[in-house]
Amino acid sequence: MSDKSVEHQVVEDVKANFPEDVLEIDVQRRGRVSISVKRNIIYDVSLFLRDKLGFDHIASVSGVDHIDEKEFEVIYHAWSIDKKILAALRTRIPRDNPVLKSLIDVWKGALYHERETWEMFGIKFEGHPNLSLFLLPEDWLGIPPLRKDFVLPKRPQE
Amino acid sequence: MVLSILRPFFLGLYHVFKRTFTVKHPYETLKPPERHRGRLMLNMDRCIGCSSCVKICPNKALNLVEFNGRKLPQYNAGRCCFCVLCVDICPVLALSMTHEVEYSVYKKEDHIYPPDRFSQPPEPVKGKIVTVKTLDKKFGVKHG
Amino acid sequence: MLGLSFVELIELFIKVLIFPGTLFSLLFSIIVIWFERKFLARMHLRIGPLHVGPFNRLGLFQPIADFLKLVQKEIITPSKANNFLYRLMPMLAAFLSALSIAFIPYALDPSGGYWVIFYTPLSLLVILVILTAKPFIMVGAGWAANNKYCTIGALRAAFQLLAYEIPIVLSLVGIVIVARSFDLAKIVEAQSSVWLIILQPIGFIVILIGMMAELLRRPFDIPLAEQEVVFGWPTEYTGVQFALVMVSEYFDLCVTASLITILFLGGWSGPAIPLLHDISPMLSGIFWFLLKMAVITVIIIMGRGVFPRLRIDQLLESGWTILIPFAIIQILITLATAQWWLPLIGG
Amino acid sequence: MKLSMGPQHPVTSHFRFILDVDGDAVLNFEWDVGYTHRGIEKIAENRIYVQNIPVVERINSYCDSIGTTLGYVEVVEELMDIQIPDRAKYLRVIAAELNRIASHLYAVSLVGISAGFETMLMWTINDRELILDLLVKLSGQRITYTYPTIGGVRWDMPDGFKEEALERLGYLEKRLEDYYRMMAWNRTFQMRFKNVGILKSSDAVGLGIVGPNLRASGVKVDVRKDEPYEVYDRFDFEVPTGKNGDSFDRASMRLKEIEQSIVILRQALKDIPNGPIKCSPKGSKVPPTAPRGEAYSRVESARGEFGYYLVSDGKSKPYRLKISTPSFRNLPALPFLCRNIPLGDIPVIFITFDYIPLDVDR
Repeated sequence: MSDKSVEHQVVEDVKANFPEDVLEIDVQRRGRVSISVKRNIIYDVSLFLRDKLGFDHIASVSGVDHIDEKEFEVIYHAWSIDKKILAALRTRIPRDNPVLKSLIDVWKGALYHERETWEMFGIKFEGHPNLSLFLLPEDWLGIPPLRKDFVLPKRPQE
Repeated sequence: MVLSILRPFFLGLYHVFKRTFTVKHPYETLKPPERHRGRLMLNMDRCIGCSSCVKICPNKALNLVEFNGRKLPQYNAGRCCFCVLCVDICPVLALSMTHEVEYSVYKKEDHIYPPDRFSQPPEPVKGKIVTVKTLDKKFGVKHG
Repeated sequence: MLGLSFVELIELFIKVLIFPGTLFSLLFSIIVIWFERKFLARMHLRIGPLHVGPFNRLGLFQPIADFLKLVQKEIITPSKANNFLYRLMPMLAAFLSALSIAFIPYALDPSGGYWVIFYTPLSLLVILVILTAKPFIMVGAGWAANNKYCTIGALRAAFQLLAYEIPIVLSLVGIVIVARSFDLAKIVEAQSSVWLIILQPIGFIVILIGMMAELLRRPFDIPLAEQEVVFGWPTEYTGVQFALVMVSEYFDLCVTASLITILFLGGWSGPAIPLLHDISPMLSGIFWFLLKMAVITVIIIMGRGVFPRLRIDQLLESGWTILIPFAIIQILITLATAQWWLPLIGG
Repeated sequence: MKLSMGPQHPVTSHFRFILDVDGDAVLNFEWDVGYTHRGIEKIAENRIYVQNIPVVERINSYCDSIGTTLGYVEVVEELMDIQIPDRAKYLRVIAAELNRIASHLYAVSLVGISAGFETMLMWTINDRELILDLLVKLSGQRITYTYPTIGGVRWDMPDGFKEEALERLGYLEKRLEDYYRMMAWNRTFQMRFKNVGILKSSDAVGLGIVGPNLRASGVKVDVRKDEPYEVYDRFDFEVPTGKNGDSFDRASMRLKEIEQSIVILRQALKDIPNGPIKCSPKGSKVPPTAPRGEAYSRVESARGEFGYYLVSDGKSKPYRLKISTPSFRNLPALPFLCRNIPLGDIPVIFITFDYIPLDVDR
């Protein structure tokens, strides 16, 4: 299978270049590669993914609140137009100090995705030019709404 | 260049003489297809009050109330999103979609249908019922 | 009284109040508004106005109903607006537009003169002067409203109207050369054998496009562009003030259609209509005049259905670099071919 | 001068643009979105998997809701490891392509109105009604269909649907000529749209633009070809691409894609096999919970690529559902393009990108 080999090639390339900092890397299914890295090298890995492996099309930036493990997970999905593979670049950051280096220098399109992740999870992206409320109302004061400890307001009774 | 300016002129002039597409609504009404989803309706004889429709409803448009000693769903049309999940899940086929769409009210409370009102079929539509008869490139779409 | 005889006084009253004065221009506006809505609706495959008025589902009285609605509405003045200018400008716009109608001859008078409210041998110049005053009203109103959209719209209007006055004036030069007069009636008489549209087709197109731009009709309705500046300079007007602005627009359309009819389509000249001619030869002339006016009006209205709007820089560019050279070319052609057309108009 | 356009403005829909304007030139462009934010990602965490179908449908309700639901349904099916029957796949494709046509017709109508071209608005809206009529016959609603469900589709085709669909597609194909004559070949339209808002292919990829807007810049990216979901690998169709990436290319891309959708629909209606439409006859074999894990599904909706990222913790509700919507991914394009351009180009560029506020805000 030639398709398989492309994905495994990506895995091997990443492993070879970042031998000790990549925590976990595997092929989830055809066209899906998951790369889990330490938070300090996420910028270097993303630059490597974009320039060397051709993952140039940012698809989404999502946060996941693992409240039991007291950690946030930030996942960058990037699509490679040539290889037709979606790479999930993921890292974990502690919940009490949610700071991560912004990747907008690598993927310009991540600008609004990161801004949304900031306002929904409270994850600070260092180097982001404009971390202000985007989708939420301008007078929003509560905790970021997509965190798991956010309590949904009750429906007004009719 | 002159042609590309004049052609829209003639094309537009030609469309003046085509049939209009609009259905004159109060006088004519489009025929609802068989599956058309309007307001929900309850068959009171069949309902066993199992509350599975209440549980599946994503908008909490249905809730169980006491009615004549039975537990029957009450319907809030203002919340219904016509997803028919309740119709699908009903084990005794007591719920069905009617074709009624004109049920706007002035007060929010009027949107709440207690079981007796909930189980009444809608009034038949007034006016001529039309549907798309012919698709003609030359003269346009004909309703009839 | 004014040194007029009783008959002349009656005649003046008819002219001012009925034709071509108040009643005619209002009726023209109402019919054109209705026709525009209905015609464009049919072009869009819609029905258009439907309920109001006689005849089943024709919506004939829709403009009147709209006008009555507008009159009833509250007049709102923005708090930071310049009150005096803001209220003056719609009135002035309607007044100036109506004023031009006084100088347009519509037919031959049975007594030998022309059917015109105020006869002057310089009528073409007078109408041009009135046209030139329009940008000032727009800028004044746009500035007075103290709204950003109004200001942008007003400035656009000023740019556009000033740019398009020049080609219009230049092509009028060609006509004045032919007719050797600034008198609109004399221009009509010069076309007794051949219409000027045949002698000066380029001039006709230049004037038609220029007039559409002056009227702010669709491909050139940039100052009113809804998608960009909401409604341009009259954005803030409500109620009866808005009605005045609209009425002035349609008065302008009336003047423009009359003007093009006179300048290029031979005005009231045309074969005698048997029935009308028996009553009075003037009626036949009026019939022909209105028919030609209607054709021009339909062409001007159709632009709204078939063209998207241009951008302001494209408009100015085409005004300065296409229309003005073409107008000059028309003058040169007119002068160069004088030996052939002079016999045609009896010169 | 700061000019605040919207959210009550004829063209901006529920967006607000904060523009720096100098006379008639726009110097800077800034978004202000969020006027229709409903928090669908949070709502989805509090509903069970089946209930979420009508919820995520509201992301994109009035344009391409089949494409929206399809992405969600696929991600859940991938996580639950459900294989759906062939007929259901074909029906999904038919519904999705019909909806794509309807959505593109709507987009073309807005392109018309962005330059004050009301005729195009009315014509395309009229013809869209014929397509919506087909979808009503198929699913019972004009816009929010709730048609795909987990493990299949909800209804089979009604009687006579195939013939009627083919007839209407033939009519639409003829009408497309009128659109070309009236719009794309109209000199005034070309003047207004050509060389406006040129987005080069390298910029488009870097900014993460998706869908027809990316293809108009000359990048051949289409999920239907790259990663065929459902049965798109069985059809023979082209992916149209533009040359310059200007507004004219983006506008005419929609017309070209309607042509391709008609091609796909003809094949799908011809080849559709018989068989069940759900993974089990009663539709009750779908498990109520998804196993622990995660999945990412990509679907080409009318506006571009939808990405659904679903994390499950083994319970009956999703742990996290991230929805990456095409309009949101197209957002960086406008601040990039709307610098030092005339004010009149703002609606043109904005509308050819085919944003919808519901899609951005979620």
